[in-house]
Amino acid sequence: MSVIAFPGGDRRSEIAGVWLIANGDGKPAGSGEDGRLAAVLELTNISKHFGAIQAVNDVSFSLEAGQVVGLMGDNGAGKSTLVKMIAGNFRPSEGTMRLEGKEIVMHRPVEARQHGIEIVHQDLALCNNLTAAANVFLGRELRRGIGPLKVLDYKTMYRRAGEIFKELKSETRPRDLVKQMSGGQRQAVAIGRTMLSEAKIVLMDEPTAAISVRQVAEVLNLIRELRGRGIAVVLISHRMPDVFTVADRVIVMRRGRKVADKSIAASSPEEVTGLITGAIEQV
Amino acid sequence: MSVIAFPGGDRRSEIAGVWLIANGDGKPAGSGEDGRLAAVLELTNISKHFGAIQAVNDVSFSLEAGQVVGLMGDNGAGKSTLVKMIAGNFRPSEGTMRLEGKEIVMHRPVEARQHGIEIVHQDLALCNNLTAAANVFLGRELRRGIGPLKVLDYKTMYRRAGEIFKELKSETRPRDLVKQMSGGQRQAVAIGRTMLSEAKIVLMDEPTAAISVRQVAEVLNLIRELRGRGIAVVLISHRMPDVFTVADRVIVMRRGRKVADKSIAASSPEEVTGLITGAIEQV
Amino acid sequence: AKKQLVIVVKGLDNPFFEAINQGCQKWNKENASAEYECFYTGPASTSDEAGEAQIVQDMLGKADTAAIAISPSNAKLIAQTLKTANPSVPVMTLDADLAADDAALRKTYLGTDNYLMGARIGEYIKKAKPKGGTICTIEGNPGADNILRRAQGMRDTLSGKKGLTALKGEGGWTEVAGCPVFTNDDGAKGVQAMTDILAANPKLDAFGIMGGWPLFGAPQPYRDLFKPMADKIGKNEFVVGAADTIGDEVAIAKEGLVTALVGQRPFEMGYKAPTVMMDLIAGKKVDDPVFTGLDECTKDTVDTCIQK
Amino acid sequence: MAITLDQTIAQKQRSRLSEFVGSQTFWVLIAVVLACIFLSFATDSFATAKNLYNITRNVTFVAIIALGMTLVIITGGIDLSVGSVLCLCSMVLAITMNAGYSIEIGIAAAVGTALLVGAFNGVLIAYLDFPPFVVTLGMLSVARSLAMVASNNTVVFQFGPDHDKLLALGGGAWLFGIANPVLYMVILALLTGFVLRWTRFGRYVFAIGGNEHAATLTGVPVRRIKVIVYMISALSAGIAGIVQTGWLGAVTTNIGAGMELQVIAAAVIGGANLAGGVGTAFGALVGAALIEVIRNSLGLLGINAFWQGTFIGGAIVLAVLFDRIRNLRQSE
Amino acid sequence: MAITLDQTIAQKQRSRLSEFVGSQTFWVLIAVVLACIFLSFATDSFATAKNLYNITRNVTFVAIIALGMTLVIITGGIDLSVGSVLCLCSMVLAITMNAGYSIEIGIAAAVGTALLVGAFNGVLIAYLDFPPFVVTLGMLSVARSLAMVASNNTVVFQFGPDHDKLLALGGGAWLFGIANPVLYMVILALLTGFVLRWTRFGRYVFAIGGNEHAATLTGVPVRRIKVIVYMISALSAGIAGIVQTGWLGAVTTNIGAGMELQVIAAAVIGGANLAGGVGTAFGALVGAALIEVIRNSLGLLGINAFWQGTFIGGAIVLAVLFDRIRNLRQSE
Ligand SMILES: Nc1ncnc2c1ncn2[C@@H]1O[C@H](COP(=O)(O)OP(=O)(O)OP(=O)(O)O)[C@@H](O)[C@H]1O
Ligand SMILES: Nc1ncnc2c1ncn2[C@@H]1O[C@H](COP(=O)(O)OP(=O)(O)OP(=O)(O)O)[C@@H](O)[C@H]1O
Ligand SMILES: [Mg+2]
Ligand SMILES: [Mg+2]
Repeated sequence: MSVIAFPGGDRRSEIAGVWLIANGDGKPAGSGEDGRLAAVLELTNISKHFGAIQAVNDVSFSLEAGQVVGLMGDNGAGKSTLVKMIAGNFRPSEGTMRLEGKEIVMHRPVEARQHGIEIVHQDLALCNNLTAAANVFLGRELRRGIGPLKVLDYKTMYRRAGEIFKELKSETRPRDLVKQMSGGQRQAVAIGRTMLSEAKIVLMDEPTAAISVRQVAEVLNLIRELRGRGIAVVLISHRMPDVFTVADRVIVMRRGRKVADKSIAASSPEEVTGLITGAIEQV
Repeated sequence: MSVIAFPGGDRRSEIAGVWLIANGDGKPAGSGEDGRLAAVLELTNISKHFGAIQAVNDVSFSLEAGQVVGLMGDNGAGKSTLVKMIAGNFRPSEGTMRLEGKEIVMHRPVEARQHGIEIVHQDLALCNNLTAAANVFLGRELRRGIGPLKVLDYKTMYRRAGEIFKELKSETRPRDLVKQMSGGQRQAVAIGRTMLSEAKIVLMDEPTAAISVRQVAEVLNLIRELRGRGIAVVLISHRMPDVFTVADRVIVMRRGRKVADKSIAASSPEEVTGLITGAIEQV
Repeated sequence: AKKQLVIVVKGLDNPFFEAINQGCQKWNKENASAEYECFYTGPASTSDEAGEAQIVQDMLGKADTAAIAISPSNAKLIAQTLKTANPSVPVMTLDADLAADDAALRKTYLGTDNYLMGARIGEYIKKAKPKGGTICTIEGNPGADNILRRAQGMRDTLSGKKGLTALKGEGGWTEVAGCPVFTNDDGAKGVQAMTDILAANPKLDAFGIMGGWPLFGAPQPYRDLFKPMADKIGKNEFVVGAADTIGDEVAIAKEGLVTALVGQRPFEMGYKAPTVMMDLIAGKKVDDPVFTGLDECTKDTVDTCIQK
Repeated sequence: MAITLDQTIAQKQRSRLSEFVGSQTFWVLIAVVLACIFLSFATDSFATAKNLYNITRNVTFVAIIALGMTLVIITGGIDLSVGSVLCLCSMVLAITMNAGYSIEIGIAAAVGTALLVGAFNGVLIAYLDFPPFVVTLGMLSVARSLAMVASNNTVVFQFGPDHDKLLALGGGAWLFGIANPVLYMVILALLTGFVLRWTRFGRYVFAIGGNEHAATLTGVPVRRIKVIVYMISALSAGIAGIVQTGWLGAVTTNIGAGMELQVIAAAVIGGANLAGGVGTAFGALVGAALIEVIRNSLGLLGINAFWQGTFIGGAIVLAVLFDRIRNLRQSE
Repeated sequence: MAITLDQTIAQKQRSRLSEFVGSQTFWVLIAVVLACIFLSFATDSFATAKNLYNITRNVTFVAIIALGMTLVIITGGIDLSVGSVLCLCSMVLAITMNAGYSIEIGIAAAVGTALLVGAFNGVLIAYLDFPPFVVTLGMLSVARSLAMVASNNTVVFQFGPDHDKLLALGGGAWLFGIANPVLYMVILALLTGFVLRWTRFGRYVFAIGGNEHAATLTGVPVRRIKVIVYMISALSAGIAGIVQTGWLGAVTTNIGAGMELQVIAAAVIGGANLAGGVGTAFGALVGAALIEVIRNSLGLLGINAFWQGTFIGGAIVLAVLFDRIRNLRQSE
């Protein structure tokens, strides 16, 4: 591996290279012509109940390419459940999802990924006994070989994972076990997953909880970069400043329902707080 | 149990009542005369290593009654290790601790509690299979009975836990299993523990990570109330606004060392960020 | 070190084999100055058949081994082991034998005639109830060949026919549903099963116990079960024929709670085996098989029935 | 809102009764009762005083050990050595009494042995962080081997001067014609139930099973409690061994062989969760009862001995099936 | 700082060799080697071709099953049914061949039985969320019972027209005088090692053991993999059964009794962690070898047979002790 320091200016092309290899398609997708934003994903009347618990109740909204949407709400408001449905972890009890105008039904997380939907889970979903690289590629391991006899391609996976961590400016060694890693490094591994392929939508479920200010800034920078590439980002966070720093739009949920959906410019932290707590009923 | 709504104005005396029962001593301790703050706890050259890892390195500071100290630092900086030593979970490898001028050595968490030191752990340290009340009283169950034959006093524990949750304004039922509780409720249970006895020092390890704005506000209010009672509070947090809202002083750690210790008024979020990341070496 | 005359038993967890060990040790004591010593071993559990084969191999591989006497729990397996090991030292069987077509693999068999033992139990039962009736057979470990042979001996005697696997009225005898019962060499289980069988078949006429576990392993529950029936047993209205004379069994016979015991002489086996092995080493002619005798006890003969 | 904070806090989510009805123990109890009713009609011999006496007595040995095992399982551990410990303690008792000592000394020696073995297991598990499975698997092998060494592998059936006292202890029926072992079982079950529900120790046992790390952080003496729990488990095996010796009137070196799996099955059927944190004393009895009723009924119904394993194995799986179905329904 | 991000990222924390030296498997291997060296000097009979032939062959049956068990243990499960499955498969093979079918059909029937049993275990565990301990405990009882039913509890020792082929398969030594079972064991171990390290399936097995929830969320087909793992475990028991039948030349209904604990002990001694996520194929072999060397040496050294259990139990505990000591030193 190269031991030369990685020059910052090169980074963009380098990571694009990674994607090129992964997808065989270097063209950033989804960003509309000359700034007009196209609806990438549209949810219509989505509900989800677990037995008697109505976790998500009749929620509709649309995501547009290159837009960062902050998703806020009290604990148990249904935020995680909502994004898990988008990521193919749960199937909605009711309602439809449309991706670029086409209705989609997903049975497994893999299908969501094939549609270009990536997610960073709230608890990071890491296997402590595997290396950072293995975690990044979990569920879509690279393999080489001929015909049906394919073996894991360790070398390429280590290399790509290294490139991704470099892009994230994280001191994370692909060959180290996740068990021994710091909170920030774990975060980098989880976020690294979303960068394996050219995503259209990246869902982030509290990526900034319990990480230090330094890493928070890095995550927010990363979100900006994703937006710059025309990717739609959903950012779940309890941290008001994060959402107001980076998001274009904020959606507030309360007890499974959507109670607000407005642009950041037209809102304020006070209003959002009121919406979350229920002091303001709905806007 | 009373089903009459609990009038806000009464709350203070009510909770004092709880403490009275628990301690047999209603007098708030630690607050010096006419506002002069006395040093409750003094750490001198405290270090802790785990095998080769130097988690805390030669840290000295003092806590004063009625003062809220924000403790900040990168992931792995040693914050949790430091407060765990104060709480009796670990013993320092080197250095001394003085409580109200007297040197103390603690072997077990119980001893720290006997000294009036309470802690809310980072991962909340809850047993999912027990009720909220059982978790609040874990490690210091109330018992009744005569001589050596003592049985758990369920009734009193339920009642007191209920009173504590009321004080915290949390809709938490003492008889419910923690397993089924929301993030906010779990937080209330963990914080409730610190209110069982008249504490001199309350250590809070990221009490506001992953809880919603509403609960954050409640936790911050609670911290203010503790300060009002003359209790010294250490608040570990990665959330700059929290620390700058509620703390009187901020201590920053980097790689196990203390790199700053100054009053909030004399500092700024930018400076603290710089200290955390290492952009500013030391102040 | 002395040359060793090795005895490999089915398993150490059975007191029967301990009696063999006692015999072996007695021989050692009496022949302290001999050029050979008797060495007793076996797997920890009787059910560990492969373990026994492995021990046989180990012993055959040992330079000290001068001769070996094996009590095979899985006869075919031991035969196979002997075939592949092709031992240079004399091999004999003890207590249990190899199958007839493998007989050439060992020089002789020393031990009980298990078929005869079962047949004797059958004769006692038949004598007590000449007209026949219903019976339940209590067996041990499902794979144990010697027990199966005893059961065959008893069935053949009762029915007067050869080779029936279950009695359905032949010779007047019928085995009830749920029988035979396998106790897996567990006394408590054996008695519990007998209790259930008696409860389900109040008119049962006889038990044929092919291994003494319920009596010597759980003497007290056995007494509790049959004390109320002591009269009937005394009058031959109910018959219990049982194997072995181990532990408390003889006392039970004395109390009249069993019609007859037919016991083996494990001590004699252990005591005689070294001598037989020395004869084999010396190349002397040895009978095949060498049967050790049977001790037969009824209520009236308990004081004299055990050969000392 | 009309509901005040006070009301919410005072609210009980579920009554104790509804909680019990929802539990696996309840469903297994129902199964036991149904099986008994069925057998009473299907056979003449089930509902007789004698058969019931036998069934209740047969249940006890597994049930008594299952009580101790339940504690271990609640802490998230497992104890594979109980069958061998039963054998070792029976043998120590038998040899001591056989050597002419009184029954008190014999029992003291057996109990002492049990506590020693339990303490050994517990210390390795709690203080040296050994996996419970490994330690107790080793002990399974060691304890039986020691019993062989101690007895020289003979059958012991003479218990010295107090022979009759020992037999009365295990084989008698001192109260209302209920077999003594049943009395011991009931007393021990009540004691275990009491300890689990009403003492600080019991609370700590559950806490350790729920979240050992949390228990440590809050100052629960986790290691000490764990050692005690393994000592109790070994003790329960020792007590079962003493009672069983009195009942059987003889000790061989293979008593209790394979019992560990039966005991664990009883505890798990009765609702103890091998992941820790869940279990009751009553469940241990119910689980043991189900296994015994099945065993008994196979005999009474005259079912081919070869099939018995299938029925018992099937019952183990079925008992947990109730619980699974309920869980599946709840979560979807 | 002088160290660039590139350098940090490219850095390997520990080489594969130093990792191996730090592992429990390594220490157990050392123990095995030391024991062998000691025995070579202490006894004349250990280092003979014949004894080594026997030892290596004896190791195989436990080792082959331990390979499958290691997979199960890595996913965080356990399979108590292997001993009974071995018995059932041996019996199916024996009966089929005894009825006059060819060896191919016999093996196919045995393998089919194993896969069926494994699939049953796996489906209950993976799809109905049964605790593995309970399901396989039930199957332990059921499979042996079925073997009794199938064979009517007789000893089968005539294997029809292909009798000799079967005996050669299990008892022969086709290559350099190495016993055939040893060859199978080595091939299966290499295969298992390859699968664990080089295939996606192996990666998923580790992922499930590390964090099942995370594996599910990232789209690993957790349930399918678990079913396959239990099928492999049963299959390994079936293969061991076939080979053992060929070696033994006879099948009774109690072969493989109690084997499950030996197999688990071998896997754990070899470094598999019952909490899941850790284990190697090589470790399974080393663990099985240690147990066999101890067993063999006790016989060769003429140690009283009653003490054998103590030595074997002690070895199980000691093997894990190495690992514990290393961990304790590291953490304090
Ligand atoms: N798998 C599940 N089974 C049953 N109930 C569930 C499940 N997942 C979530 N719930 C319930 O659905 C509701 C919504 O939970 P969700 O995790 O979506 O909240 P959230 O908004 O992400 O909260 P937080 O901010 O604490 O992460 C809660 O009441 C939760 O208990
Ligand atoms: N029990 C332990 N054994 C070994 N190392 C430990 C232990 N506890 C903490 N450490 C190490 O000590 C260092 C400091 O950890 P600590 O948990 O105190 O950090 P922190 O400042 O609380 O970080 P965070 O913000 O992520 O909670 C880390 O490198 C950590 O890996
Ligand atoms: Mg969430
Ligand atoms: Mg921390």
